[in-house]
Amino acid sequence: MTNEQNKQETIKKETLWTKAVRKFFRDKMGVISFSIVCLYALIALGVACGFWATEWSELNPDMKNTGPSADFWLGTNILGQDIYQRAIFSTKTAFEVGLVVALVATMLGAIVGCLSGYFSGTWIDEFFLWIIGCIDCIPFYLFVAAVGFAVNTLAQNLNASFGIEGFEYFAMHIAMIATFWTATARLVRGEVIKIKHLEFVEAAHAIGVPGPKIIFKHILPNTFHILLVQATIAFVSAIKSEVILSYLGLGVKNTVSWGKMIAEATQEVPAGIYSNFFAASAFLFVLVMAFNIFADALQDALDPKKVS
Amino acid sequence: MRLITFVGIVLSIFLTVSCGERKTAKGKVYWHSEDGAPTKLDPIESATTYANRITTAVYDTLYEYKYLKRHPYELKPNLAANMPEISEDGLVYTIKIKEGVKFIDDACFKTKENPKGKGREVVAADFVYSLKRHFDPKNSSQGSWLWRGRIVGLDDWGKAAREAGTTDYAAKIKGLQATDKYTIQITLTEPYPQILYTFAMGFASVVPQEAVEKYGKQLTTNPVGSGPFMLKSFNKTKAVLVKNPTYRKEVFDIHYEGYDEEKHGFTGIKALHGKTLPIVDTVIISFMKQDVARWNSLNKGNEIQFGTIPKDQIDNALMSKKPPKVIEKLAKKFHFDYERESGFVFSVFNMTDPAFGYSDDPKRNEMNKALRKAIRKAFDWQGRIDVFYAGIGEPFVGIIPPGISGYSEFPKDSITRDVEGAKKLLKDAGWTAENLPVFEYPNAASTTATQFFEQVRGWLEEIGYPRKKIKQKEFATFGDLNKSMKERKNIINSYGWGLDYPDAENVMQLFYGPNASPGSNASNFDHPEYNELFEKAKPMPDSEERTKLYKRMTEILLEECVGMFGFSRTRLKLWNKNTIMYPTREILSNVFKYVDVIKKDKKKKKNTKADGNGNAGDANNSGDAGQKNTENKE
Amino acid sequence: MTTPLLSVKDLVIEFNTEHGLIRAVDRISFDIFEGETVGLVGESGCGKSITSLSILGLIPSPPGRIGAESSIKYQGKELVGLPEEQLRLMRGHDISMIFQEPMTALNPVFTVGNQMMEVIMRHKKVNKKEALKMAVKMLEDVGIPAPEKRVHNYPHQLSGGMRQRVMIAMALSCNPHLLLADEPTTALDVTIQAQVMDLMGDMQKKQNMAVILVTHDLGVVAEFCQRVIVMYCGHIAEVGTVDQIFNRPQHPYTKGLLASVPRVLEEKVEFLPTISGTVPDLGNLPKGCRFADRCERATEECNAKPPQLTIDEKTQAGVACYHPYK
Amino acid sequence: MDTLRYTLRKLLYSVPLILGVTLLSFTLMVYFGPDMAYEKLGKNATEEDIEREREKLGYNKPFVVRYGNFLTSVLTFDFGESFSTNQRVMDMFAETIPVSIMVALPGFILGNLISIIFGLWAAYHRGQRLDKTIMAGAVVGMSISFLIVVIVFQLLLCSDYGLNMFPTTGWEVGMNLEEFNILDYFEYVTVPAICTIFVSVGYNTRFYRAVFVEELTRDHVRTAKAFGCGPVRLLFKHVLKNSLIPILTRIILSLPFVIIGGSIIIESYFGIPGVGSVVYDAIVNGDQPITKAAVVCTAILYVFFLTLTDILYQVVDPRISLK
Repeated sequence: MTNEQNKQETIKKETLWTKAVRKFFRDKMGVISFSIVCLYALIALGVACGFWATEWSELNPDMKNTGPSADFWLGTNILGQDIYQRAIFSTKTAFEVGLVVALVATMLGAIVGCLSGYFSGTWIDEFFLWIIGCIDCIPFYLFVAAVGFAVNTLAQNLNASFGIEGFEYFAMHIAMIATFWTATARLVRGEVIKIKHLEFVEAAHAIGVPGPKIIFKHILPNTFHILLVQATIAFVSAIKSEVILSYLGLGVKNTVSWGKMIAEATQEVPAGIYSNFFAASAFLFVLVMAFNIFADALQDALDPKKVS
Repeated sequence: MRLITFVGIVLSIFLTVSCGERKTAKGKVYWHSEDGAPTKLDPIESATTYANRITTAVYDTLYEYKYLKRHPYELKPNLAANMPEISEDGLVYTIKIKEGVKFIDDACFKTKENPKGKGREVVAADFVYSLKRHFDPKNSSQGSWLWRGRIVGLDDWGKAAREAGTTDYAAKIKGLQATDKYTIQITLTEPYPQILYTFAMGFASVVPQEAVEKYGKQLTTNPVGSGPFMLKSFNKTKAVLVKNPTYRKEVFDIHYEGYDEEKHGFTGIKALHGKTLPIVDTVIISFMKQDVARWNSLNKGNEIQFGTIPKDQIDNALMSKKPPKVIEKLAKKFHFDYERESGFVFSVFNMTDPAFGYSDDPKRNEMNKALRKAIRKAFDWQGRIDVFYAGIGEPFVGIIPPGISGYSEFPKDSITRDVEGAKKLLKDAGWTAENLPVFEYPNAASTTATQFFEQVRGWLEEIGYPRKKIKQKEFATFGDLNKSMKERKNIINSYGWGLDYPDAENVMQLFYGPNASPGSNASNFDHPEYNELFEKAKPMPDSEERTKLYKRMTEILLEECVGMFGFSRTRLKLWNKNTIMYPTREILSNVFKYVDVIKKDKKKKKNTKADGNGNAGDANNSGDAGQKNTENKE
Repeated sequence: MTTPLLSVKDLVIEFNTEHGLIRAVDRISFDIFEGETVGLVGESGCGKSITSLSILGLIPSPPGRIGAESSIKYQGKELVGLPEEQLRLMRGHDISMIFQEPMTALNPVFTVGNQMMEVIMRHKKVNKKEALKMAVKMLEDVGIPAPEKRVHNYPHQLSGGMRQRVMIAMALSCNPHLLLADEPTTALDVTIQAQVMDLMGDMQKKQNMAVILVTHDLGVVAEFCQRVIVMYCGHIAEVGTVDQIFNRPQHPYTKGLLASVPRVLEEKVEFLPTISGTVPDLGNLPKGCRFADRCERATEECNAKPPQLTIDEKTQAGVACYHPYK
Repeated sequence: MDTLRYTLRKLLYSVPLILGVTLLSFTLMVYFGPDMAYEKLGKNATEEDIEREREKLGYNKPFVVRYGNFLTSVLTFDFGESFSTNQRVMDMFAETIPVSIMVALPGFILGNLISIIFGLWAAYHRGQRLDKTIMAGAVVGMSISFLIVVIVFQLLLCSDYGLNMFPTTGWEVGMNLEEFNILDYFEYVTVPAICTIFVSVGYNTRFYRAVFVEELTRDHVRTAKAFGCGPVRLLFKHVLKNSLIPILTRIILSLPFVIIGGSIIIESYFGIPGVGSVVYDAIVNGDQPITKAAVVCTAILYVFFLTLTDILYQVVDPRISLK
């Protein structure tokens, strides 16, 4: 790799990224949704730092299932806990789940996709494709449930034999990661196969840059736009799946989440108690909606083919 | 827009047909609901109330409880011709069974001589065979513990089969014999006054060997019994029972069953006196785990006819709680009754856990005891009852619930919340936020379970337990939780215990050392004095002497602070006014045969359908009676 | 001369892009008369294809749109603003079109017969059987061997030349008065090109229709057209007969364009002259003449104000230049 | 003949896939799965009983042996009896799969049909207000959690608080020809179908629109327009048929999940005795015979449908030939 090529590459990248940013900021909906996401992130950060929603677990035995009031903006639940604080606190849970799942799944997808694409046509590629194929043909919730339990069992074993604690907390995360990475891997693989035949890669080859370096230094950065979009999609899917998994009893533990609140609401709504339901679904809906629009805008901005 | 139009069209089409009628069954149909589902209907594995209700309906047990006589319960002969002859020493039971009782017609009876598979007569040997099945090592019996070590030779028979690898059902057992076609003789190793109760349980149902041989494990869906009903279909969500056409003649004698105008008048059961059982032709049992679904379905009026009021609806459904009384709207449509469960909910510490239970270090042992007591003081029974049991009922002290033989009174301090006292206890024992052990509250994943946990966390936080040290140990299913409990991995176990039979012995054995996990003693409590007293009381029938022993045993439990007990939940039952019955889910299980349904004439039904008000209109006659009697009750 | 078959006046075609509004075609006017063949030439991107599409109302909208003052009259009937339903009746019936790439222009998942019959049945009240017959006849007319067999072939089963013949057959199946041929031979082999052009010539004579031949191939224009319209950057640079344009080009751009075509007649070619400079960006057009930057004759005047095209009514010729070659 | 040979070869190639799926699911669901011994023996078992039960359930055998047994059951297609209900697994499937299909299919088909229509409509009007409205609706649809949809629809349509037009739960539909009644069927299937449609339309519409937009930019569409083709014919003849490949792929490859996976949420919320909840419970409870059978059946169906799509491609697009 010569400096020349390096420079060319950076120029190319810069133009893609600056163009993307420019395009993104012209998309009004995209900007609005991005600000909403940022607002949520801020809320989550504040929770994590202990600035607010610190009393989400406090019981108020005399305030069972009350409606909105000055003390409890969104009312209380059956244990007299403040639903507003719980909803706010859940933002942190959502971001934690979303970020962990999105980052790890995308990273895993990127690495496997890169290797698979780079070695396309060899047994390595076949092997990865085989794994992806196997995972993709097990129904989603069944697979998530199975991984969840396997991780739980593993966590117990780890706890018993090595004294490692708290691993089971990530059972749901791991389950989701195990299912989400395949989509990214497939996309990255396709892109890498395309990039592989571009000049700068062939040139790097020609001057004897070692394989791994080519993959991770030259090819991987060029799939970054895909990864970014995939990560946003994984984030949304993770938050949405958490709701279903919480309902099925596979959700997060020791904390509160919108999914848990909605699961509680499944029993309350028919009794005419809506506080939990409205609070959690509104928070969830706005974030997911904003994230979806944001992901769309991002995709449009990063799509080099798209002109208008 | 197109979607909306489409939905609109679909809806308008169905609007006209949706109130269609249930035409799956002919004759009188009673539609029952349960809040859980049975998995297996083979008597040796029918461990749940849900399963028992079906097994006892399709199979015969030797004895059963009288329908209306409750608290105290009273046995009556069912398949048995009369009450048993018991030898002086209480060891030998001789039981005659009814003659001429037939199994249902089934393919398993098909032989050359009997090509249609006509059901054969039930004989004493069938009972012997059915009991032996529990000890067959090939089977996974859930009820064998009822007779384990109790009947002479039965355990050895099982052991021999285990060693031989084959089971010889023909082998004679000294303690369990059919002395003639209709006589069963049982010899016990020691007096076991509760044994007759066990013969009223689904586990002791009489199964023909032919059916077991033909269906093997599939017996679960192909029950062949001699009970009042036959199983027509069974799956995860529904079971359908139909009248057994060859059922023996049995007449409903309400006075024999314990009818009391005061208690039972409002149900209209009086009208059923002298009717031949079973009364309805078909029983549909819907297994509805979802409270919402059950509640909606019940309220529709034309679906399930019986249901309990779910936790979340209690505030809406009741106009007063002491005593429970339903609101006008419901009282119009339904009969209402409430009943304390024959059992209780409680929490016990795992006494083998070094952090909370026994410790070899005497100092730590004392500290742990103080910790347990502090936690008990933090426990807010009223709070728990208010949130989870709709504020109905009172906790009781000790382990034997009031109303069960052997109950005695104790001072209330073990169920009184005392935050300051708890803090003091902790401080005095040397506990600080730093050295307190992690409190892991295990539960099976469900929203209610999480709410339980959150409440406990709230209480513990109040006595100075750091939030970070209170953790939820969530298991995906009850099975996993159960396993963890049986493997003694939990520090505390909160669960409900439903009495297998109405006798305190069934409660006291919960803390008997040798019954420790995987047995029913989930606390793994093993106290020499307690064990000794338990063994002493074991052969005794209910008596003042035994009550005294039980009282002392309970004191030991309270002093050692094995756990937080206890509370018997109150079940709030509603049943549609077009059904005549006195439902229960405690102790009794073969109750469908007494149910009657008021048949509506066609014309009337159409009218009620049209006003969309379900069956509100067709319960007139019994409705008035209901009103009157609810008033009487107050 | 009589009234023109097609009269385009002040045609403006704009596109909404991320760089703002772009005028791909800016106030162009020309007339087409019955039975004549007119070449519409220019470099790629000069707006010639768009112009031909606009006649049929096929500008994708959004992002494209036809300017408000534009007028396209066919036999005196205004096409701009005509309801889609009425335009549809004319497409393929009065005005037909042939596209550049016959492989993609034909629907790959239907047989050629199916596609031809669809057009025939839409515009002529005939049943399936008759339509099939007519399709076979048309295929025969355009010189496809064994047409009754070919009619059941899928496009990918035919060669490039054959496909273009099918395209022509389809275009002519309803006897249109005007045929728009958008680079009909560009994608074909040279030998096939001549055959296809000959076929078009024959068919034109047979059916007496006017043809607008959109191409950048001046050789083809010279051979087949009577008149030529030269476009540059959304403007018409020059209009004239083939003779005028090829032998006496007036616009510097036309001259440059002609100079860059190799002449087979000459013994050998030293080097081909090219027009220096690049085509201006449509989003950033100069105020004056759009060719000024590349023009050796450009003056102040050229940069100040764009020259107007004036067409001589009699000769139907004209040039948009302040300093035309004489 | 070609098709047959192709199919056979394709199925042969799929053996590694099935092996992989079985290995993966075996490791996850069986080897690490829950232990049922305690649950099977009730509240008062002895250590000895439990040890014996473990033996019976095969927990004590080494991994390889257990996996080997699993493969044998795959080959013989006999998965034995459910641990928790003692019913034969294949009987349970035979009973529950038809129910799941009947519950899922109307919503699945209508959901796809509606989405295709929306997709075509939006794509045709690309960039216009209509397109934007449909796409905004799709995003909203995508953003609402399935669980919320189910709760709301059940509340609106099945309860006293709402219209109360449909049964809350259950499945009182005759599952054989004599007992089947179309009205019963509509009664029980409507609300689940509406829920399914509601959640799937958002995703599907976006997908289909993208496919159609791509197709609409093709030259042959312009040709069709240039020859006077109207929008309905253009969309339903030219665009739809040309985009059938991605559509078929999407639809057919999700069928195995519709058949075996059912919809766990719908089935558990509406109390429908379908295969989805059976399988889910099996995983949760460690009812291994069911789990094994479910995964194997899904994998086999998947391979089957994969082959089917390849064959259908050829029917749909004459350019494709089986290689």
